[in-house]
Amino acid sequence: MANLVHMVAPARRVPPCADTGDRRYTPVNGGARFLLRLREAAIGPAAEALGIDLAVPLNRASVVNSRGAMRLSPDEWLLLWPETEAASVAPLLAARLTDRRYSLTDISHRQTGLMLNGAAVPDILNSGCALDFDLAAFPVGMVTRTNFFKAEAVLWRQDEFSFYLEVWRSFVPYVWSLLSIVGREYPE
Amino acid sequence: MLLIPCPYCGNRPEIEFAYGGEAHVVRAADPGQVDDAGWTEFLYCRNNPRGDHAERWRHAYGCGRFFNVKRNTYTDHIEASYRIGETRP
Amino acid sequence: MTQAYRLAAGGRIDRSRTLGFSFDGKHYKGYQGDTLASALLANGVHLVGRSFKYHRPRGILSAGAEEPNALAGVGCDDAHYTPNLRATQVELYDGLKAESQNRSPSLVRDYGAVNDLLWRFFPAGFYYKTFMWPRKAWTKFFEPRIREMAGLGRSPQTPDAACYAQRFAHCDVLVIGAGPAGLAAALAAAKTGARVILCDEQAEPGGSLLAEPDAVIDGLPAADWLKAALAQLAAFPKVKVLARTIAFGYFPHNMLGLAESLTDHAGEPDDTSPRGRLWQVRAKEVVIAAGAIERPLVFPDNDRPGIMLAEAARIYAERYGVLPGRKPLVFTAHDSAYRTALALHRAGCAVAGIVDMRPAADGPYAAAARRAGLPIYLASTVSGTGGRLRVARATVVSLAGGAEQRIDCDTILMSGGFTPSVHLFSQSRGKLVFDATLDAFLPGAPAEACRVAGAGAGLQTLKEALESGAAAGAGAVGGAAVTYQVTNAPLARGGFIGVVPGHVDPTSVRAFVDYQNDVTAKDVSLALREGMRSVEHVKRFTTTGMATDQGKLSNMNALGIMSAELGKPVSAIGTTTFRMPYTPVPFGYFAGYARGELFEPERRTAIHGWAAERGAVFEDVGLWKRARYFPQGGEDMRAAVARECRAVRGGVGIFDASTLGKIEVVGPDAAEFLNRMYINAWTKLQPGRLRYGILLREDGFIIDDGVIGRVSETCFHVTTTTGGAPRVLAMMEDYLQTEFPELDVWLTSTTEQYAVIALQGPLARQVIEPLVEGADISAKAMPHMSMVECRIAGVPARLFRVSFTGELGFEINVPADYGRSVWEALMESGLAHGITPYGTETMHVLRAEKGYIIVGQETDGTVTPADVGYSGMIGKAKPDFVGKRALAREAFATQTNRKQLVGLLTADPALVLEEGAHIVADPAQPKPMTMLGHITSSYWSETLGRSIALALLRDGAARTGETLHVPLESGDARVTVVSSVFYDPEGVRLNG
Amino acid sequence: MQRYSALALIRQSINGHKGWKPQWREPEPKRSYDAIIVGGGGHGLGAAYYLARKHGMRNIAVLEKGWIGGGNTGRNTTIIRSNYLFDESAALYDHALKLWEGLSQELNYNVMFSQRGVLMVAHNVHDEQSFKRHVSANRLNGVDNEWLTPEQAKEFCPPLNIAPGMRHAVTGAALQRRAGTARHDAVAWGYARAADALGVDIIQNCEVTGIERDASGHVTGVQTTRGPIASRRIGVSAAGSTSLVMAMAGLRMPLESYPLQALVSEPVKPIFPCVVMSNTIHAYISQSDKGELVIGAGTDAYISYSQRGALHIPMHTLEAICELFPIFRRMRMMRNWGGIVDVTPDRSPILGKTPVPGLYVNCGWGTGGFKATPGSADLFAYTIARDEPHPINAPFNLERFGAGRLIDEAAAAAVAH
Repeated sequence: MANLVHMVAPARRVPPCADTGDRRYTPVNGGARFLLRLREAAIGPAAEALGIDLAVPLNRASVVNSRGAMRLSPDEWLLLWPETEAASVAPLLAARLTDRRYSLTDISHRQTGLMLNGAAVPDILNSGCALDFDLAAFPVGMVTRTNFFKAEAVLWRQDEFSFYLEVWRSFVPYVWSLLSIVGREYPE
Repeated sequence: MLLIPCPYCGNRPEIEFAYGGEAHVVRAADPGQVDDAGWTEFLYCRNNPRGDHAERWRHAYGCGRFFNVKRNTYTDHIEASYRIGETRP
Repeated sequence: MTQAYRLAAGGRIDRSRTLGFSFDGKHYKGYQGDTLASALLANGVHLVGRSFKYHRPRGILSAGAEEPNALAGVGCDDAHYTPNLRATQVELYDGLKAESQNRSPSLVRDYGAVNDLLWRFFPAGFYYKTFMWPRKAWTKFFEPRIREMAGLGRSPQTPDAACYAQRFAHCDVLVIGAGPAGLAAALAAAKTGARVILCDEQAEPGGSLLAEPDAVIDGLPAADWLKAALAQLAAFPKVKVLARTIAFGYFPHNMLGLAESLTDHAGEPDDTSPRGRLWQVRAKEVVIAAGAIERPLVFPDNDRPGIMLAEAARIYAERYGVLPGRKPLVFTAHDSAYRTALALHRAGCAVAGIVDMRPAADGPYAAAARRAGLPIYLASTVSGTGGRLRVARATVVSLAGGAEQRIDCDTILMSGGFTPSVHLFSQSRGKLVFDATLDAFLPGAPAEACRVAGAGAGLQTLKEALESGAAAGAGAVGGAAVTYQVTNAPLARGGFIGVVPGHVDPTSVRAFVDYQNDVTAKDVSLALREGMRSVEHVKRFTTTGMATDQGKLSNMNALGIMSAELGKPVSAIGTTTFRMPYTPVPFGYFAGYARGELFEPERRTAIHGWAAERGAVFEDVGLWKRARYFPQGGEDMRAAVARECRAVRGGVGIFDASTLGKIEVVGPDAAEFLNRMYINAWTKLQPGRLRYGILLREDGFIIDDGVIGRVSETCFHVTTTTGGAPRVLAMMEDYLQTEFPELDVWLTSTTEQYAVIALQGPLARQVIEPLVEGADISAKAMPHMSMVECRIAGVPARLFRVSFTGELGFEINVPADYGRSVWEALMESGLAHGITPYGTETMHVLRAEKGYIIVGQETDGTVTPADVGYSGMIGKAKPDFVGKRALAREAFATQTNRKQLVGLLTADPALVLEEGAHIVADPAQPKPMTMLGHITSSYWSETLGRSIALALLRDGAARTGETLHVPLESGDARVTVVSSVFYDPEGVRLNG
Repeated sequence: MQRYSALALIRQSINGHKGWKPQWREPEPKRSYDAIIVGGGGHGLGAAYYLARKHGMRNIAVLEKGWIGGGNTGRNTTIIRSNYLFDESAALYDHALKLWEGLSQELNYNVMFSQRGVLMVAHNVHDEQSFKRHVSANRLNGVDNEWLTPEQAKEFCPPLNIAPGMRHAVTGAALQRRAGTARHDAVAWGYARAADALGVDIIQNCEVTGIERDASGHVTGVQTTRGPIASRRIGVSAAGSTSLVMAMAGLRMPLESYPLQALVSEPVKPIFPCVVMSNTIHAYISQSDKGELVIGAGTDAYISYSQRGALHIPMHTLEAICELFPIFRRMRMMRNWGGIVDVTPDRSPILGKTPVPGLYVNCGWGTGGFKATPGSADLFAYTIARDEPHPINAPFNLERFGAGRLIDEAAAAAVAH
């Protein structure tokens, strides 16, 4: 039998999203994600190690080049990282935070991103999310965990009418179907 | 749907939260020192007032933190919310 | 048929758009802008319904949401049919099909009307007093008859074809009602730049201004002012005006429910766009400008078709250009009815008279009526009416006494004054205060950030309405108050609640309080006589206020009657609680998008598609779909499972275990944290090793289990049951944050990060080995209950050597996006070994053969570790863990007779016991029998060639060898108590 | 007691119904009673009735802070069944069901008990296992309960959607034919009238504000908004308010009070022949004698005494109703309301003595108290009269929590694998 050890890593297969024809929605495939947990004292060193500001206020994102750190909780950051640089994250932190008082967990495959662009997107989100998307209440740059219908979601406002939505992978078809149905009420 | 003031994230809709029961119910550091009656009380008996109630909520679909809320169980009016470890107002 | 009662001009209807519609199969014409009610009246149709109990002929009483009589079923077909719609709220469209209700065979001839002849035998609550003998007759005869009489319309029989939408929204000010007060409120708030939502239940905003030909506001005729106000509002970018939108509910913390009707008025159903939208609005401030509802007068036979509220009649004339009749008689205790009389007089009606209960009527409308020469009967009352299917006459009598006077008429227009709509304010828990001068409950101290304006606050003039609205709107956002100049809108006063005084024997006539439910003044008196004193008792005993209008017309009159009979002021009686919804809202609005596959998320694993393509049969576990078995060539479940079991025991099987919950527990204190959570000891578990863990509730009962791997000194990979994953994570977070905040440990759900593939069977290693990179997985290097991080099929993996089957087994955790590729690589690698995919059913059988429990099947929330024989797992040296103290309670620890896990073997090896069947010692005992326990799991064991069962049995551990009985529907089954491990009790095969 | 019958009704009809007597008196509270029941719901009124009827006590008062039947008795969805899993529960609820079967005749008051059958719908393998376990246990306990296929279930309840493509398809159902519904108000009124006829004083608008005890700790009476009333036997049957009343005697109860919502549709002609419950997707529905669809929703998450709840709770329920019965999607909600249910840690009731001599408690019925009304009342009366529980309610004592003898029906239905 052939030795299969050196087979090439297969391509990532994300949950399928049927083509809805709605150009406002784009699945964002791939990318690396980590959940970083640490206490107040470690914020500075960790930020230095990763080269990104982590001392942002709660529910705000910090972005450097194509890296993002979303502060979802006082001690929790969702790191969105280029897949090519993902392997370096753990060693960088381990080298700097030698007391191991932190947690870094790879969740690259746990969730999938959807990009939503369009003037009706706040209304569309409000079909299933009870947050206020007025710019004063949910400014550009805000990111938070919340719910979208019966799914947990992370929602990041990148622009007045651009939102980045992350949901756990098994909820993607559900969320995608709802977005497409609701989208029909708010024509492009 | 209540509007619950998370001490970390601000006012958020109730559906983002999980109710956590009465606040300030302390689990003994050494349960072995508590007698049977006391442990049964700890397990099962809770304040159940009509009026002000200190209770825990977790911002489960938000920052994930547990915190305490002082809410009137008849009017639903929320007087205060405060972090775990802070004293009851 | 022509629209004989349509005026030649006037009204807000569009006469250029004629619409055809049918009512009970008969075709009519109306205009765009009509309601079904106005169009029927335009065609002279008054008889539109039958009442609930007596099947009395009924006409159109009102022009709005309070309508109790004119209910119709509307819809082009059964999939679009709605019963019980108020004709006064149904907007006319071309082709509308409506039918009357609660009549058979027709409105004119209704067999049910026999009840009306027998009315004396059906007073309020009669059914509590009879139909009890003989006992069976209630079930067999009386109740079915009563039920046949129940209901108004008929339910649709076909699934609804429409879809529904929902929205959350936020605003600074939500204004409810777009009449003068609401418009003024919205304008005042909008000027400050506030976010405003203005909603109104009608198709057109405007409220009373839609039928206001006289008043002049700030120099503009009311209609023009309305137009200008709407144009102004439309120009504010942060103002949203929602027409056809009912604010139906007021919930805590200023959350309001609105129901917006989107397509019903358009007729032609387009099932792809939503029929309606439910709004959940969180408002910083609320302005309720909901107006007031005119009250009927309670007098004998006050319910014949043609008897109508006076203000409604004027609205039909002035807004819809429709005359309710040509010879109206007005009966009133309020000035506004004079205005109606004048309007109809101007429109060419021969007003038969104005009967006013009051001794004097001095208002400007009364003066005008006098000047117009309309006959006025002061201090008089209507003591009866006549006419079978339409009122034809009334008897009028002076309250001072004297002879009855018969007056011919074709309509009677009544007004008992106006009841402020305090429904939403009351729902918000605001205090209501009874105002004895107005005979009305008015909003008092609010409980939420909410203000009431206009007629709903008891204000009676247009100027007051506008200015109170402006003050409320401005006050809500810190804006400036506004004054309005209003001319030609004089004050109208008066009002009456209760049963009108008369001179006839009240026992022989019926004066209706609640029209739809046929509750008469006599019924209210009867309730009081029978000892019902609370307003709630009277309501429940008589059913007044319990009809589909929920007492909008009847409540105050019922209170008036109670007040008079009990000799207590209304304020001492109180009112019934106002509840949502303000008017009925279709279920579909509440259900919204949650239907079919979107009812709840259907969670699928990364490998689901592969299984589906191979015809797997799935089962629901929580929100997950799991492959239950993989039938081949027409196999039934038993055959498929037998084959899958043979494959695992004899070769190798592959199983998708991705749904198992996974939690990454990380930090220097991770081991200590697990020590405190699980019953087992974790400190000494070496990195690279696995242990089966049991989690208890604090009260000592098993809540979850799973294998836990120590990835490194500071990192544990915890698995949970599929259904328990969220619960366990929440419980751990709870302890971590509130009990052990000093521990440096963090929890992250990785359930969906990994696809988990179980390879089980003696050939498992041969299948995996060629795919593994970076690890030695030989039996020696990687024994049972160990783990390693490596690459499998080219992707990073956590490989567990673990078994839930009793065979040599591996569980491969790979990042989920690679799950299917790795699965396919394993299938390819396993082809030569006869690899067989298996599902949850086979998994269940195999683990049962080994006596492994499933939490939720062998346990039921009342089972301790000792009950299932797992005491040995408890970390004896540990000072504490969740549940330890509870298990140590004396009363608990010394208990005997607890149910314990055992195995059972049937005397007949072919007999597979039913799961859930119960165990007894004596099958001949009469019922109720003494049950010793029940079967938790029962399967055909292909491996053993016989059936096996697991059971929870009282004192089970001590009963090994005993013969007991399982009474089945098919007869008694004899069973022997055995060990719960049926196969390979020494566990040799695990070490293969 | 003025006897109710068809003949009486006819006679009164001829006389304009002027001769009907009050169903119960409005007495002033006496200074002392042999027994006091706190709480004028079905359970409390029934207990007073059975104390008088079966135990020969006559000097009894029922104290109600509002109007009788105004709490959960008048707010529930009137479902009656006894197909419980555990022997203790089955015995308790079937005792009640047997009393329901003759209650109208016993009270001479038609409580409209309708044995239309309760269908509990299964949606997955675990439900099937759980319901079959119920069927089996019930059969041996002499409680009727049978398993139906989806087709049989639809035949029994034609509006039921059994399409296999549903998100949670119907995989079968357990049917208890003796189960059904009753007219809730009539239960309170019927008991009140019958108790009153036996001399029981029903005192409304009388809120208990304190419980008096002597030096030995034994109860001696209550303070009320209408003055002090002495008694050495006090039975508390106050549902959602039990914690508050028991606190007056210094007792902390294993109870939490939650709002439970329900709703009705507009009335329609008969369309729904039975009661259907789905625990998995949370739907409870029947049709009243008046034609309304009566629908039970879930509890809100937090403790509350406000008799109302949040909108998302009935929304969730109606999602489930529309899924199981898509023909009802156009039906309209007419009225929604809330009650306050007192819930124990194992969601089974507490019915028995308390650590305070002379003080008895009947509480913790959670969302399911109405069905037990006559049984609970009968057993409570027994317990108060004899100062010891009846064998049927003996397991439902307060001590079971400490002893780990939980009677946890809900946990028995939980799922994990």
